[in-house]
Amino acid sequence: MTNDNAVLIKVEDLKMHFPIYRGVIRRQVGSVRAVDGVSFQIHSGETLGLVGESGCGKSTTGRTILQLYKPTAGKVFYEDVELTALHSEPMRMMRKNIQMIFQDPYASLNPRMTIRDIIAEPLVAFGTASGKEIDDRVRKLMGLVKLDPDFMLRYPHEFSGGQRQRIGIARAMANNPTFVVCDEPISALDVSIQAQVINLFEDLQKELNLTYLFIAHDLSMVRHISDRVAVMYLGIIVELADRNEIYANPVHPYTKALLSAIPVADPEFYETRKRIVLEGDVPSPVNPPSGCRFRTRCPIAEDFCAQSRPEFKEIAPGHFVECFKWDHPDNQRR
Amino acid sequence: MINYIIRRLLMVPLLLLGVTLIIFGMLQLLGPVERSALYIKDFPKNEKQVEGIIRQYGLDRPFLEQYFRWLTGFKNPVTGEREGGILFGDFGYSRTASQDVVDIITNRFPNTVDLALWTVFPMLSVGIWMGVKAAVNQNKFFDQAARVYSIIGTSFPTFVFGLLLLMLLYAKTQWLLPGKMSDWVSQLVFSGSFKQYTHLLSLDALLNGRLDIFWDALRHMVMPIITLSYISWATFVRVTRSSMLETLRMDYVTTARAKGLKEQDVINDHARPNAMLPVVTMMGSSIAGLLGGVVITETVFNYPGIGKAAADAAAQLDVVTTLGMAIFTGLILIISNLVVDVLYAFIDPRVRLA
Amino acid sequence: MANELLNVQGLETQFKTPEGIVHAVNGVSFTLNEGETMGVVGESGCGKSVTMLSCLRLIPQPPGKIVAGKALFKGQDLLAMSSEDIRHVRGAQIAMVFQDPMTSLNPVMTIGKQMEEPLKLHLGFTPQQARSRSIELLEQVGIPRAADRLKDYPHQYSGGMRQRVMIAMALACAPQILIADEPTTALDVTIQAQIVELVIRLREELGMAIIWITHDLGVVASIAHRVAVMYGGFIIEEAQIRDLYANPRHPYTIGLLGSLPQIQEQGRKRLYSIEGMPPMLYQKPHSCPFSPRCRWVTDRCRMENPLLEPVGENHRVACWVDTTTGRER
Amino acid sequence: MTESTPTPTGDNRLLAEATSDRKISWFERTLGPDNYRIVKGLFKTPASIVGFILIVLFILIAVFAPVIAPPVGNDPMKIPRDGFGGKPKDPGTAWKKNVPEVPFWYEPLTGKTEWVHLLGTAQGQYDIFYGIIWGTRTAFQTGILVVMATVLIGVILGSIAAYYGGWVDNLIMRLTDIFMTLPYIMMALIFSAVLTPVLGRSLLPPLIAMISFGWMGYARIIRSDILSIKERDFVMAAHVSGVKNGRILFKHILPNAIFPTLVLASLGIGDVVLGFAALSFLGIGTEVGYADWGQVLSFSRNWITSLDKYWYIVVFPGITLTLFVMGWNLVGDAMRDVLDPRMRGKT
Repeated sequence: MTNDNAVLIKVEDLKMHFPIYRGVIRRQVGSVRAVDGVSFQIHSGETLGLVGESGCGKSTTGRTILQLYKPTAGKVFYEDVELTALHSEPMRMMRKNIQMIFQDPYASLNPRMTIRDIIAEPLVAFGTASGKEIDDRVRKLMGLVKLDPDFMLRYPHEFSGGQRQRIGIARAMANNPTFVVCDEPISALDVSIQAQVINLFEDLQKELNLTYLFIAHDLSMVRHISDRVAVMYLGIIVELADRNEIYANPVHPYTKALLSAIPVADPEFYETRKRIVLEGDVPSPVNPPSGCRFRTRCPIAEDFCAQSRPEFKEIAPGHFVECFKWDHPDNQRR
Repeated sequence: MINYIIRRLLMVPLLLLGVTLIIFGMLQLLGPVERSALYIKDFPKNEKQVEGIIRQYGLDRPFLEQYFRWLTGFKNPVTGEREGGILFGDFGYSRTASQDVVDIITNRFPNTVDLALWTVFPMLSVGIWMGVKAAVNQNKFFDQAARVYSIIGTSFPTFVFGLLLLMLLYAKTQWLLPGKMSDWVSQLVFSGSFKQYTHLLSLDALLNGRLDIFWDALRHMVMPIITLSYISWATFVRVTRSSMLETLRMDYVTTARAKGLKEQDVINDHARPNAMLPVVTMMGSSIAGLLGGVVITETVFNYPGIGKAAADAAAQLDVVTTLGMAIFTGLILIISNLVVDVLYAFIDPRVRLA
Repeated sequence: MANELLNVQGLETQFKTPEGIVHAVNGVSFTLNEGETMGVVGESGCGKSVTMLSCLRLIPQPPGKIVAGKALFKGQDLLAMSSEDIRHVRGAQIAMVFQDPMTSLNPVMTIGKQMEEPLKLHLGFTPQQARSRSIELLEQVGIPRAADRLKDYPHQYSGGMRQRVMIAMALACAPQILIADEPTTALDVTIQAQIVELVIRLREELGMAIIWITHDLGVVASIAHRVAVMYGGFIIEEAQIRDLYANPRHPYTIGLLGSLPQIQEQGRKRLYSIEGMPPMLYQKPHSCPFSPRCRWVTDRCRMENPLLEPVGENHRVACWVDTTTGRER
Repeated sequence: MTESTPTPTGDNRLLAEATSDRKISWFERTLGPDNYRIVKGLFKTPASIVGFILIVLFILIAVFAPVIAPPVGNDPMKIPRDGFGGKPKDPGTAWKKNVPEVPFWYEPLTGKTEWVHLLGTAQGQYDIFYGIIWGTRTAFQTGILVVMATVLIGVILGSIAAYYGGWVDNLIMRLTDIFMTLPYIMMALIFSAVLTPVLGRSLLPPLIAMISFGWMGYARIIRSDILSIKERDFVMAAHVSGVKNGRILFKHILPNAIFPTLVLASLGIGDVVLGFAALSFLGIGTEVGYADWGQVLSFSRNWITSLDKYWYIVVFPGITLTLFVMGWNLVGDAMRDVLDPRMRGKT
């Protein structure tokens, strides 16, 4: 399935390195290469899933797209506007269109503000509503995320995790954005609440024609909600494809291992299939391996993998892989 | 670890520079003539000499130049000897005590060390013991009592407490005495028949085999020791207790219990070493505080240490002497903080092996 | 029939909080047989961890309190024995592994020393014996250069390695039961897979019984023989693993399984979602704790709390409604 | 930076979840959650209630000082002297010279019509009762002034350090380190000694000295609080919402970072008064005869050998000072529990 809609977000060779300072004079001794050159596009109305293990740079990617960090290199476009070139005030104005939902529903709401003030904040910031209009709009938004509008004078600590996440969603929707970065929005929630929130995301997307970048470590949820999926490892995207394609025909050895490691709620599944268990731990992003990032844990790595970084190659329409051995017999698309 | 120590060592000159700058900077509030008191030994002052000193030390010059001369002193063109210079140990001349400030320090510092020596153990051990015990018996009687004690202890001003001790144990009963030594001891010490190996009276008494003198020294020190201890206990109980309570909630304590360890071992081997980490820092600053002179306690009990010297001088507005004391105690504190930080690094593997 | 190892009856545990008493566990009964792996599944606050910690009397008392129940381990009541006796059970016969390997190891004690503690304590090993056994154990759980790494401190290990150490430590005295309290929750997916594979291998080698507490229905499917689902401080369903996933009977279990996206799914199916929130447990539930969220709810559910009753071979459910027919039982 | 691992959903969230179902009183709603928590902390334990009562009592004494001890002469802050005799006089001795007006409460309470030295006199015949009553005003004056000034300096320096970061932060924090190294009482002593010739004997030298060497703790705490709040998700969420920087600072960062410190700092008044009394006791500060507890106490330094006879010079002002400090400490102890970061969000 390819998406014919217009490209909404374009990321070109984005890099985000965080300096590490040491010593009395705070000399820079190195940097955490959280995001180290990623490129992708998100089409209008689609959901791009971004998965990877903790520390792989997926959240940093999301935040850098939103210009919450000043990227070390690379460009980010929203439609035709280059976000990375904007000064702070024009960028602030862009935030009407670009929004974010956070992982931790406990930390992302100011404990000193009422729900009304939290949801109204983007409205006030852009002057989109004033006076009594604000209350009306807040009530509508609370209804949109299925919260009782009568609770709007309460404080965040009076709500449960799932309800708080809905408050965060209402805030993000206040100015009718077009693009929303969802940064692990369900990983802090209980299993039975996760489905509620996921369904809400889908409903909102249909209703408001939203475009999502959905960041998560839970591969089965990502598969459920995404149109296309990108897999990150140690600051780079190792594979990107349509969701059915990537789950049915994973090519990169890391994607394969990751997919096989997903716990499946089906005991029979485990009676027939053995999982691929990767050896060792993820290397440090301060000192990533030379050449292919994954070679230290890769079951099919060879000496030449250490020499240079493989190309991010389109091996089939819409299916990109960063691996030298994408055409290796074990790696063939079936 | 090595890096950490080096980094810490590099901080020392910086701290010294800052400390001396601040202290000398305070003098700028005074005029050149008052500042000249730093170097004047005669009293009443001879105006010509004052002018000479102002010129020699550049006391009417810009601040940095004054500061530099104050640090390094200068060579007397007549005698060829170096005069002044904090860096060379010349802290100035004390008018109120009619002696060099350095001499006051060398006379008084052993007394402060003597007191600190006997205070350290009771001060540290009892407070920590109470804190641990209170945490282990959370909300039981001992804990409640310890908390009440901690509040009262931190609220009771040392000098009030000290005066009450004097009232009961000295004025009323004569059991314990203020000051450093009885007259007969001081005669003995000055006569020279009493050998001063360490200049710490209590130790010297033991080394000379004079238990009577040792007993006298103790009688003079018990009240300051009690006063210094009760207030430290109050703070140590609070810090140790809360640190211990926090540690007891940690997962690794549950792990230790799940291994089947005796509750006593869980506390002694697992909880306490971790709970002590923040306490160690406080222990360090307490010991440093003792060595830096305990101004109020020494004054209340008329104990001739560094702190009393500073207080006496300050009360008579003798800026030169107090300044000298401040620089000296500043130095002591910088060194002891350094030692504590390095020790801390040794105790905590997360710092040591970083 | 295999031998019964642990038999818990009517366990109730409460916590005193500033807001009132929280009824965390409200009468839980189950048995664990020799060599069997039982999964305990539930959301946060359902009482699954508290149940297992209560069995070993490891909940902090106060504020926690075990109000009622028995936990018979080979016929002896763990809840009634002296604190000296239960110490000999902990770590020696029943061992535990906790959720967060970052905080479960003492940061200022070497791995070696922490490994040796139970060996010396329960098996009376000399320091040399304990050391060499520790090396063996670390090698068994797949820690390279084990002899060198004994001298290291926990912060020098990675998360996955730390959890391996925890497992090695738990298995040091060859316990009959291993209680694993969300041992993979704090780990990444690929590391999680490593740990699960490791435990499966060790189970085959050592043959101990395992209680695996988790909120992840996927992880449990890969390791357990039998599953107990907990909600509101009760076990609400219990069955053999395949039976539970194929024929869930309790509305909560049905909802939980339905709310997971299927790995084989092709089109975009809407997820089944259980509306509402888990209960607060400030009072001991006298009705079915799931009734406010249940789509099969009847008047009886709101009045009386159903007991766990058999509905098939080795399958027990606490529900007034037969969800296969939609009628009251 | 490295991404946080997913929050583990263990049973430890039980409490946090549970609180959301709590009934919320109109009182809490009016005050807002944090203020409510603080007020609740004030009345949390019997100990903190006792502390609160003590503080209120001292406030009443300070306010009604002219009624309790009618002023004699022009300056009420000068302790009235009953002659110039050397030896202290026992409590209950009749007043001979400079007898104050007898207030209305005196006769019904004591049954006497003549003023006596209720709590005795110190050397120089300074009346101890007057010293204590009017000294309460000195205590509040010094305490409030020093706390306000040190917090202000601390907040300004700490926020600048946190906001600008880089070398500004480095400079301010190293300066703080250096000031921290210096021994507090000793430095306050010296600075007062230096200031006294310039400003004359008054409250000012010790106040300035205590302010100059008392701000570092606040600067450090506020800096680190701001830095940690700055990293919190809700601040990032405000950025994403398009909120302007100024509003983020004043609406999101400062209130969350500074209020706890302000509350604790205001409870530091007890410690300040303690320090000030210590300086006075050492002979630094106001001129002899000023109504100030430390000074009244310092009179006893000349009578150490006969303290058993003149116990009242120590006991009465000593108890007053202790009760004052204890009042603040009792409330402060309860507050620390309430504001403890580990307790935040748990109500």
